[in-house]
Amino acid sequence: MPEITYRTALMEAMAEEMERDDKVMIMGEEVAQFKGSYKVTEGLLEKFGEKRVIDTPISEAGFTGLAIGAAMMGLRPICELMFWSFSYVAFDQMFNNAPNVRYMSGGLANVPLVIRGPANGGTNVGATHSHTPENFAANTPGLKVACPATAYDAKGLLKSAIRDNDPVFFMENTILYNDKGEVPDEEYLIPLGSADVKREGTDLTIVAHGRAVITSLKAAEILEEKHNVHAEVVDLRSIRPLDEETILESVRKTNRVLLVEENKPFCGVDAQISHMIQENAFDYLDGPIKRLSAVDAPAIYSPPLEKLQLPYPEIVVTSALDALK
Amino acid sequence: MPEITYRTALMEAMAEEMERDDKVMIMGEEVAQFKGSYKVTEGLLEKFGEKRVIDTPISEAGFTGLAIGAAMMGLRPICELMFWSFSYVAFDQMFNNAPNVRYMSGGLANVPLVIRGPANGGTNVGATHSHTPENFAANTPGLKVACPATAYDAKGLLKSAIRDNDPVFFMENTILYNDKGEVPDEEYLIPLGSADVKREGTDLTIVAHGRAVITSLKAAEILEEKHNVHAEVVDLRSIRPLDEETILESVRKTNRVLLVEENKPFCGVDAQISHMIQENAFDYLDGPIKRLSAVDAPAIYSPPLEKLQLPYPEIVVTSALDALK
Amino acid sequence: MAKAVDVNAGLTNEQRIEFLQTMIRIRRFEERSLRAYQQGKIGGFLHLYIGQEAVAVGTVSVMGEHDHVITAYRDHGHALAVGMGMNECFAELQGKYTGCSKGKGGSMHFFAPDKNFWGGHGIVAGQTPLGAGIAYALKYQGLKGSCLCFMGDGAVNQGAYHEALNLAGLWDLPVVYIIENNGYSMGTSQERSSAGELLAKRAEGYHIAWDVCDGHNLEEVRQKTAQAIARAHDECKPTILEIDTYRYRGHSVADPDKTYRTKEEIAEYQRTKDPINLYKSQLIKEGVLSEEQAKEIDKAARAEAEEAAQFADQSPYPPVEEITRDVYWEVDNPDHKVSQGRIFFEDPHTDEG
Amino acid sequence: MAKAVDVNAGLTNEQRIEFLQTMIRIRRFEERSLRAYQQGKIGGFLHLYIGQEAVAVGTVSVMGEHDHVITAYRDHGHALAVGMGMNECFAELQGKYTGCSKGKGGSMHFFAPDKNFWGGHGIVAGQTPLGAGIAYALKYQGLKGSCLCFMGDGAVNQGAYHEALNLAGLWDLPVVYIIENNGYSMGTSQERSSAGELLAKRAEGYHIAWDVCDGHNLEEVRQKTAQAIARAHDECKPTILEIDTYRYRGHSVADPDKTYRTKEEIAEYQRTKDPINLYKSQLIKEGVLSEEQAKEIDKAARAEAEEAAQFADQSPYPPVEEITRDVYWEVDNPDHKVSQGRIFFEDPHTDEG
Ligand SMILES: Cc1ncc(C[n+]2csc(CCOP(=O)(O)OP(=O)(O)O)c2C)c(N)n1
Ligand SMILES: Cc1ncc(C[n+]2csc(CCOP(=O)(O)OP(=O)(O)O)c2C)c(N)n1
Ligand SMILES: [Mg+2]
Ligand SMILES: [Mg+2]
Repeated sequence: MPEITYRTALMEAMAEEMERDDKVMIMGEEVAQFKGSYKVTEGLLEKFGEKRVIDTPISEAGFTGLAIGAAMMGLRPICELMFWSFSYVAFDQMFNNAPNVRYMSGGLANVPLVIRGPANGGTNVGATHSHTPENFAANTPGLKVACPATAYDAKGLLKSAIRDNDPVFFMENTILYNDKGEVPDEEYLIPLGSADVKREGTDLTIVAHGRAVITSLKAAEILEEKHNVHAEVVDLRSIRPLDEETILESVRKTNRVLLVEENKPFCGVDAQISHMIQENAFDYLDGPIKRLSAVDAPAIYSPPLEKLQLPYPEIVVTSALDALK
Repeated sequence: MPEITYRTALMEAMAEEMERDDKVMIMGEEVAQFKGSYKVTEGLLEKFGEKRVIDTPISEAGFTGLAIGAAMMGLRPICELMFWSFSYVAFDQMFNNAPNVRYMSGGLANVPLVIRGPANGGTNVGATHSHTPENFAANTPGLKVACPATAYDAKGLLKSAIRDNDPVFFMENTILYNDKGEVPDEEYLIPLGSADVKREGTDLTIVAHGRAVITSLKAAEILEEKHNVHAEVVDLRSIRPLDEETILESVRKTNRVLLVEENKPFCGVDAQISHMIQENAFDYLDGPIKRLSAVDAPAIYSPPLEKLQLPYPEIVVTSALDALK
Repeated sequence: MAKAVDVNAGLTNEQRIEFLQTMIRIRRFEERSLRAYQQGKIGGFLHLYIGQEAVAVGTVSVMGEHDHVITAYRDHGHALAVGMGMNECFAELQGKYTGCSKGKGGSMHFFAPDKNFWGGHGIVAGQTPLGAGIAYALKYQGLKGSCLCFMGDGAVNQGAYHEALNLAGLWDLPVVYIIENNGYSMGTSQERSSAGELLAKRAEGYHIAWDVCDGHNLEEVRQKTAQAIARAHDECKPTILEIDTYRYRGHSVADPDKTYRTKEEIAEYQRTKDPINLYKSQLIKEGVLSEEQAKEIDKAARAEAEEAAQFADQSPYPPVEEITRDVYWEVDNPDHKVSQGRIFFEDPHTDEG
Repeated sequence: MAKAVDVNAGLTNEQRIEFLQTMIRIRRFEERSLRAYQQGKIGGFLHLYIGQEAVAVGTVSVMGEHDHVITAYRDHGHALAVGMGMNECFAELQGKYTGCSKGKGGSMHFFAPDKNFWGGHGIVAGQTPLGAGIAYALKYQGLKGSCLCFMGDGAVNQGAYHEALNLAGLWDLPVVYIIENNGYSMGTSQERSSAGELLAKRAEGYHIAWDVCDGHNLEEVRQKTAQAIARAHDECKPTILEIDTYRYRGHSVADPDKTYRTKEEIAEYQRTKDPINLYKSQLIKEGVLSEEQAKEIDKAARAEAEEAAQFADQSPYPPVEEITRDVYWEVDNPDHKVSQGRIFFEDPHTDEG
């Protein structure tokens, strides 16, 4: 299979879906002439023209709201946010209008919309630019959320998201854009709501999403090599819908759990996963479910410290050993 | 002790603090001439004049941001939101600027700010007007969050919030505004971060905040009368800071837990409380922690259905019995 | 400059009578709904349109096949004007299953996409970017259409509106922002909420055409709206149209309406500017309508409203399962379900049994 | 209309030379920081101000005791102009503990409240309501002051700015919005992002005074800013001042700067409009400064920047405990702690041992 980057995988997903359906178009800041701030949309302007690849002013509330209106009329817009942190200036459009229009109209209006872009810390851009609101989205009925960790998943999930008739918030990671992975030439889709066991193991279940999956896989290697611990790594891939069964199956096998995420801990996604596991697999747990999240403070700028603020392989290992106690 | 309403308790807290410190002022939509949409600020304009009680245009991002700037300069603004749902149009100011200014300046700038207003469903105002974002606030380091359930707590907590040097998000409930409770004539403060055992019991711990406390207390009565179950009801009062010790103490005594909240379940405050309990009191749990939240859908308008969407005493009873299985 | 022909010149008597009739139907509907509210049959808010009827009826009456409407929470007038039935509207007010939104949206959230009516929206100015988006979709699809996006005078100070205006001006979107200026946002007069004088004039900052209009005069509303729609159709350009109007009732039914305006002010408007009276008198004076006919129209409107109230009363509430329907398209269309996993995270009702 | 006296008339030679010197210091600081970035010593973004120096220096030079500054992420120029030291600024760029914000804010978040400098803010237009709030606090306290709130040309299309403008116009706030119009927001030219032409002219919609200004001419910047500040001081009224300027470098250092403007355009600006060259030539022509002195100033600025780079290199990073400091006032001031309970919810570093 050819190896392509996570970035190219995303671009291909959009290109293929735009090819397939001329109702799909993409808008956002710098997505056209500039080829995307992170070059994810590179080549799309040339391929699909100005009508379908549109540079916007710095008006996130304006253009995401516009996309909701256009989606109600049957278009299938993809909005790129330069950072998911900027969803905060568009919050009402994204977290109030997008999820509720279908409901309040008794099902008469739909919002087939994808909003995508990077949601991550770790690149020294400071507190206001490092938000990861997948928990806010997952808390909001009417929205769906996906957080791919690999090129393969990125492409397959984004294609599903674009075809989905509900609003899907798609959260990428700037640190992963250059990561390469195998992606088949043939078309494929990965349904939202199917977790993926990225590594099998017997001693401990590590649940993660987004870049935390990559970190956890590295930790699993260290655990195996240095501590003879066989960790299973479950990648959620999408947060809502959530593949509870795959998580529980793993927990029933390993009886020990560590949840890893890059978000702040209080009411993060893993708080919910923790509750779900203890409620559904209480008798299978040999010890408390442990969590490792970003250190609970705004994202610090100082580069060496920000590294320590987010989960890194060694601290995942420490936490995993703690979960095994 | 005199009995006053939750509404009057809030008004008195503001009046006393405005009396005490002329840096305290209040702004919001309809807070002055109209006396507040829910009449919480009634009388303040007459007492403190136009300079300190200010009607704003419908510009939540504008006036909360303005308040942040004024707070950096040493004022101590109280902003009233007509509904906490409208924080969504001011989200970046409230959830990005307010919590991060202190951090990003290395402690050089502070934001002594209170933002208050009702955050609740249950009044048939529909999906866009019924948000309860205490979990979003608690997820955000730099912010504090309080959700009082009684007149006594409302007054004591709000006075503390106004004196706090950090931004405090204060979430009230329109359904409680008319509830009366005993409030002493003498001044008192309730520190943020101290939960309150509102009813003692031995068989089960019910943890709740806001109006869910009142619902849970009613349920506890039914449990006692009809099922001979002695439930202890812990009122969180503030979510961040969180009084973990009082919760854990209760759990160690009862060994069974039901968490009740009016928010949507996924990544709600109770997801976090659940994780915290199982991590810290794993060996004390005789069965899985159970949760009861709003039914996971946008707030429905239809009045009789909205009643069923939120926790009500009978369903709390059912859930409590389930937690005892 | 786009020019519309005189849209009132060729009107038949029947058409003119129908405009009057629609205004009267709106008013009777709302008066009846006020009673239902007072009887405790309607929850939450009820924002009455009484006094503003010429705006909805006048604007909507010049719409064509590809012209669309979106509005705020004060939406009953627009709903009836686009042709929604009183029954489905009244039932919606009472949260009944037979309501236009199945009782899920309530007063603020009437919808009828089949009539190009995209709701009723409760967040002030929240619908303004959506309006731009509807216009965007029309343009994208190469249709000669427009979106009439209604809003209040208080809504002009929301950030979303500003962003939408810039997009409309920059991208030449066929959207018409119609500011229904009734002088107040809740208890705040325009002077106390908006810097500057004419709200529509802010359009100049975005190179958008603008106009003002007497909202008590139905035929003027028609003419100015037709001009804006012509600009949208012929030049694919936006307009801001500020229409002066007045509401007689409080902001919502719960508003005691005592702190911010005088009884005399309201009475003066009712006496001299009532859009229904003005148009009725005009039609009578011009010999289009007789006093007798006018009474008949009124009587029929009252009866229709009464019937709608009965219909609402007799309709069932939605079944409890409706709480989790209409959240996700694929849940409601299980044959087309494409995702897996758990979509809803808690449902106490299933635990109940 | 507020009138300011000619603020340039009474300038001493020393003062004029100091303005030039500050501009040169800013440029050398930034050139040196670019090198540090290329050496991998600076993380995240680095938005250079090179080409725009006359704006920060000119505006700040007319500030008095109660005049304050708040700006966006392109903040190095303003920081040095208000008198912050190169050391604390350079250290901040490198995330060092000796930085002005202890290394926690980075390039976009310089702060010096003791110099009336309220930051460095990363969210486009996010600082614009804060600027109104600073002005509000001055007025509330009865001080004759103002807030200069800087922003880019791309920021005018954010909702928060619009809301702030309306508040400023409605409440007569002594705020001066200074749009540093460098023609581009990232790769988007003004024509592609803003409807309308003069950005400042949108002020009229809010009854706010406005002006435009040549930002390559330091003394004109001083004069026009002084007029706006006088309006704030004497009439307690806001102003929008649009200052034409140009950045030579990419949006941030990582911007390859190839898709949206030509090399020739940049070269032309450098050749004919460079604010430092223009002012230097003027001072030399007017006999205020010699070529020799100019060289000395430049040399000293380079040396100062180099020293600051060394200082930054040699400074320590913050200790790891700093991650959870400066989040809550009361955590940092335990003697004044008023609340109880748990404030931080997880700290893997304490679990580590
Ligand atoms: C963002 C937001 N803020 C506040 C409200 C509460 N609110 C509902 S209607 C209204 C007044 C709006 O006045 P106007 O725009 O003039 O419309 P009118 O009610 O006069 O039709 C307010 C403040 C809201 N719904 N949304
Ligand atoms: C709300 C928001 N959207 C997008 C960005 C990303 N961004 C940072 S700077 C910038 C361009 C701003 O241009 P302008 O206002 O002209 O200022 P300049 O960079 O020219 O100084 C963009 C889009 C942001 N920081 N905040
Ligand atoms: Mg109004
Ligand atoms: Mg610019």
